[in-house]
Amino acid sequence: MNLDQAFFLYFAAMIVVFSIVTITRKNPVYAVMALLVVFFHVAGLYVLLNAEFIAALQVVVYAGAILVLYLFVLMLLSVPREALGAAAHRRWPVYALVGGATTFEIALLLARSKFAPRPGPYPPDVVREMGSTQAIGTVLFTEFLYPFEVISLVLLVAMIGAIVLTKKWTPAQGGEEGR
Amino acid sequence: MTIPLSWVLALSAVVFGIGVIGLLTRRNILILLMSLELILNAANINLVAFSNHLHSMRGNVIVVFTIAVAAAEAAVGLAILLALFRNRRTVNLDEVREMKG
Amino acid sequence: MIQFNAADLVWLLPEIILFVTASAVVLLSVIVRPEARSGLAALAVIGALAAGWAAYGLSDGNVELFSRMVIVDPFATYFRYLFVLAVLGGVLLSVRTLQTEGGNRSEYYGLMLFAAIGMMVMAEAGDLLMVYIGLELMSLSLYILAGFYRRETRSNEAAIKYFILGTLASGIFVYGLSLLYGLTGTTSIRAIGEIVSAGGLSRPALVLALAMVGTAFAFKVAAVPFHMWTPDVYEGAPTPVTAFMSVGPKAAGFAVFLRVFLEAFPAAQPDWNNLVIVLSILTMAVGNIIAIAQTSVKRMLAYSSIGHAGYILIGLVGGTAVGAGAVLFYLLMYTITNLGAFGILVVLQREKGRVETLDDFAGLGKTHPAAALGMLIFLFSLTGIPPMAGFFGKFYLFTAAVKAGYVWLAVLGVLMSAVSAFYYLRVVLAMYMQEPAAAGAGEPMSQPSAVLAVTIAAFLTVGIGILLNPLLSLAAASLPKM
Amino acid sequence: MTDLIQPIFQTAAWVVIYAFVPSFIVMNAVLIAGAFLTYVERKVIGHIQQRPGPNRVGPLGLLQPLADGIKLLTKEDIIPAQADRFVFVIAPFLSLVPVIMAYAVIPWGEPTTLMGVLPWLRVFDGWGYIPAAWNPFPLVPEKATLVISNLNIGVLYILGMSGLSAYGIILAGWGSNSKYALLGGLRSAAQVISYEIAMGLAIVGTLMLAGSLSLVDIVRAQESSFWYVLAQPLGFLIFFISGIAETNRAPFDLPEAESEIVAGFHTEYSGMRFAFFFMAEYGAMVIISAMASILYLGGWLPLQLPIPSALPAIGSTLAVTDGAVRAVNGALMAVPPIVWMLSKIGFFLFVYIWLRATFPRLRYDQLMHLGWKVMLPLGLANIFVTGLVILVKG
Repeated sequence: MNLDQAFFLYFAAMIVVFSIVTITRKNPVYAVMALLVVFFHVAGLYVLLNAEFIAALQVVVYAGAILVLYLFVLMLLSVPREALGAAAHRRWPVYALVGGATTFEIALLLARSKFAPRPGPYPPDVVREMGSTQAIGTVLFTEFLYPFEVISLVLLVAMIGAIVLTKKWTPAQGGEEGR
Repeated sequence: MTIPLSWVLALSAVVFGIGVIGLLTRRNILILLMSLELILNAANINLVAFSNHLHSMRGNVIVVFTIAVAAAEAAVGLAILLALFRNRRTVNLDEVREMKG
Repeated sequence: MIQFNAADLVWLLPEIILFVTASAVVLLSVIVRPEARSGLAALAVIGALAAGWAAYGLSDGNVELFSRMVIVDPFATYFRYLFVLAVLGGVLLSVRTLQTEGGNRSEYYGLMLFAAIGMMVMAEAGDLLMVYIGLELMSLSLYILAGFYRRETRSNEAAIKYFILGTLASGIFVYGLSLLYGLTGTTSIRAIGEIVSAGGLSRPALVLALAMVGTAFAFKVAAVPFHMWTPDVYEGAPTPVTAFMSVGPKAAGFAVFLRVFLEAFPAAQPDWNNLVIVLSILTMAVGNIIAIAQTSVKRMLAYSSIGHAGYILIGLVGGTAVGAGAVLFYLLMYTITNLGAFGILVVLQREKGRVETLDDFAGLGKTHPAAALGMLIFLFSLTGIPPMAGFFGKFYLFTAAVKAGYVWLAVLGVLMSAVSAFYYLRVVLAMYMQEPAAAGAGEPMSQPSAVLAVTIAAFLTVGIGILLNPLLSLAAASLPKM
Repeated sequence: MTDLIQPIFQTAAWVVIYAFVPSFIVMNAVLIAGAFLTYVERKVIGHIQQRPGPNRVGPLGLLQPLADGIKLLTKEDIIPAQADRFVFVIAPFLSLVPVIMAYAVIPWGEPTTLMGVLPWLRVFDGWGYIPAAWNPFPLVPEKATLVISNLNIGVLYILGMSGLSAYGIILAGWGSNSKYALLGGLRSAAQVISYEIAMGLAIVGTLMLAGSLSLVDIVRAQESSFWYVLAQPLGFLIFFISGIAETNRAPFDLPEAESEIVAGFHTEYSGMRFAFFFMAEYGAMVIISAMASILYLGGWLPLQLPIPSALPAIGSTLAVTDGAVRAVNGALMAVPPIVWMLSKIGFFLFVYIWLRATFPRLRYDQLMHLGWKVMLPLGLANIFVTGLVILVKG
């Protein structure tokens, strides 16, 4: 075992433990905090896998934006504390057991499968040399130009949607919903 | 000095599974949404690991897209949840049962 | 390295037109006075027609663009027409109900156009990433549309259910995509096809990846057992949205089904064939049988649309060209007919309250003979009674199954159609044999645009026989590369 | 066995030499500086308002921060009965830790030999007392860069850390279980998130010029051209204004608007926990100042006046000779880089305090309006124009 692997084991253990914490907390605020820990360790994992740009993205977008949004909505909902923790599904042990078994099987299947390397133009040394930011940027703005444009539409739609669905509604103005 | 690919794949499968289990067992919509984030993260871990393994940037670039999509999804999902909450005062999916059949 | 050529953008003209129109609609909806907002519907219709016209102008194209991200070929063109039809139907049906129920916020039309762009991106995708992004663009728009009547709890409920299950489906899709990427080192559909054909891949992982990708598509086309969202979402969403949602995403789902499974995995056909058969049988059976028990016509149509997904899946069995052609043809018939059937629900809508239950249809033949006749036409077509459009669709689907050597599956399809006749005809019976319910429920409001859409759909449904040959040859010419 | 121990030993040595020692120094320097910043702030504001400011403890009141610290440490630690204990306790840490972490990528000066210490450490290397495999000293370089870690994603790292500051605030508000705290927390989080976008957009212009995300490289790029404040005046303004909003300072200190919502998210906090929020705020101020210096004022680079003869248009009208300017430049060059860096930071900190003493607080809707409808579009326009210029110039 070498140092990278030791780090990996640490990250993996934390990710798994706090993922479980996330889905078992009664109070969503605690779930959000656990998920924050998960995201951080996933970011650490990305650094180990030579993708520090993705790691930064993970922290900036997932931890810094998406999860804050969750927390924000949680606060805005102003759910009474007692009502916050919606109970688990009635048959949750069954689901958990079946899900766990399936997960185990998939994990085993994937771990045993062979994924032959098909060496591409970006071996780890090259990536480390040029920095993953530049490597990703080069590919993103050449080969992936079109998806890059289309993804902006996805974000635009999300923006319109969030405004349309949540903008304060005032009582009828001229028989219609106010703007 | 590298991490075996199979370790990472096993990890991502476990995270994926935890997400799915969360989705199946919990009724609190906020936690359901968080489980969905776990599922997306599992896929992202896979993509980054394969990218490293295959010496190609494609996986990493796809992660950039999935993260963007995850942000869009979170915005829309939470907006829908807010609209629902304003009408029904609940975040429990079991209590959102107007339609049956 | 990419060879970016501005001239390549011409091939994307339909999407660009839709995007410009959608943006204009969204921007103008902030400026325009409430009473003038139906003008934006007109703008959306013009945009959709222009996009359709552009698609026609580009119909002889057969190109791959932007590092194989986009494929504009006859297959894509065929689906462009289909989505233009769907979005036209959706917009025309919405105009009046949006004013009464939907708060008259005309971003609605913009979102519908965005959804159509997403569908086109899916149908044109040359790369699994594009499938995913198109899927998300379409789905996000539809989640919002489903919850658009935000003061209605049923609309909220539909949106949240659609969102959670839809996002789960796309999450599963990305996971499957990541496995395919790991196995083949690429996400380009054609390149995956080449590598899978060459063989030597780890089979269990490949099957798992296939199953995950397939699951996501099955979710989108509402195939059993991934259909649980469908009835609630179709019932709860605004009716025009339901009409749009029951045709557009389904067609888009089948487009990628065809593209991905026939282009990337013909070599793995033995692996997925049986899965598709099981999926098809389950979908037909569950959709049609549960539909019998429904008292709400809207919900019944939701289950019936599940059943139709089952018929279409028959066309995929065997992975033959004839089957694919039949699927394309059937999707067109289904789009027209289903838009019409939901359109009748919209047309009958009153100032206060929707018309959804079976009781509402009692005696319709006497009170509103035209609407009843329209409903009769669409239901007959859905059942597959000649000479309606649905008959031809089913005919070619089942013929394809027989040709592929699955006679029993075709027989099962016919049997299921017989079952479906039972619940479709119940509506017909209610309309013509029962006495109208006591008056006082109010008259349907006047909806010229919706009536126009339904009338056109009715004429197409009846008269499709005349256009049969050109349409068939169009479908046949639009097959995906296999 | 040695296979395992040796790399672990060397890594441990590496961690101590490269991570622990510098982190320790920077962290303590920051905390002490933060404490004295409170003194400076009171003193400066005092003078602006024609008061003496703190002047009782020690000469000129210099020991005031120490007295404040002792007071806060010994104060009774109160946790409200209705509060969510865990969240309440952890929120101050969540607030402070990201701020301190952000210092990891801030470069303070040119690589130095630390006044000859480093080469001296390398001397041990040749003596042979320690087996080569166990020797940590080969890791010691000739010169140490004055940055804990020169990440090649430094800017993103800082943005990520500043994004995390919302957690401490929002959780403190929620955990206190008090209306004012919750409202203050929400306001503050909304503000931080809104202005972070404008800030990120403002930085992009600089990144496009420098072609790197590493803060060291950005300074180097300015060494070979000019300070980016000349090329990005708009970006600089947006960055600094957003920075003030991001740190919840006046005139954007709505979360703490005493007249409206008591003390905002830290209403319920007292003693050391309160001090943590305070330190986080001042630490963040220093970070923003350091970022402004690095991104726009050339970081540790000395100020250099233009040589008159190199400016034909106005050079002849000036009554100074090239020689005089060169002499001044030489004198400026002689000042150690770290002094330049610190004085630039000090300048920005002074501006911070100055603004607080001068401007009235914005209303909440004005704040949001400014962030979303002024800063954000301007930031986008800045990127667009910068891109255009780069494109035209090739």
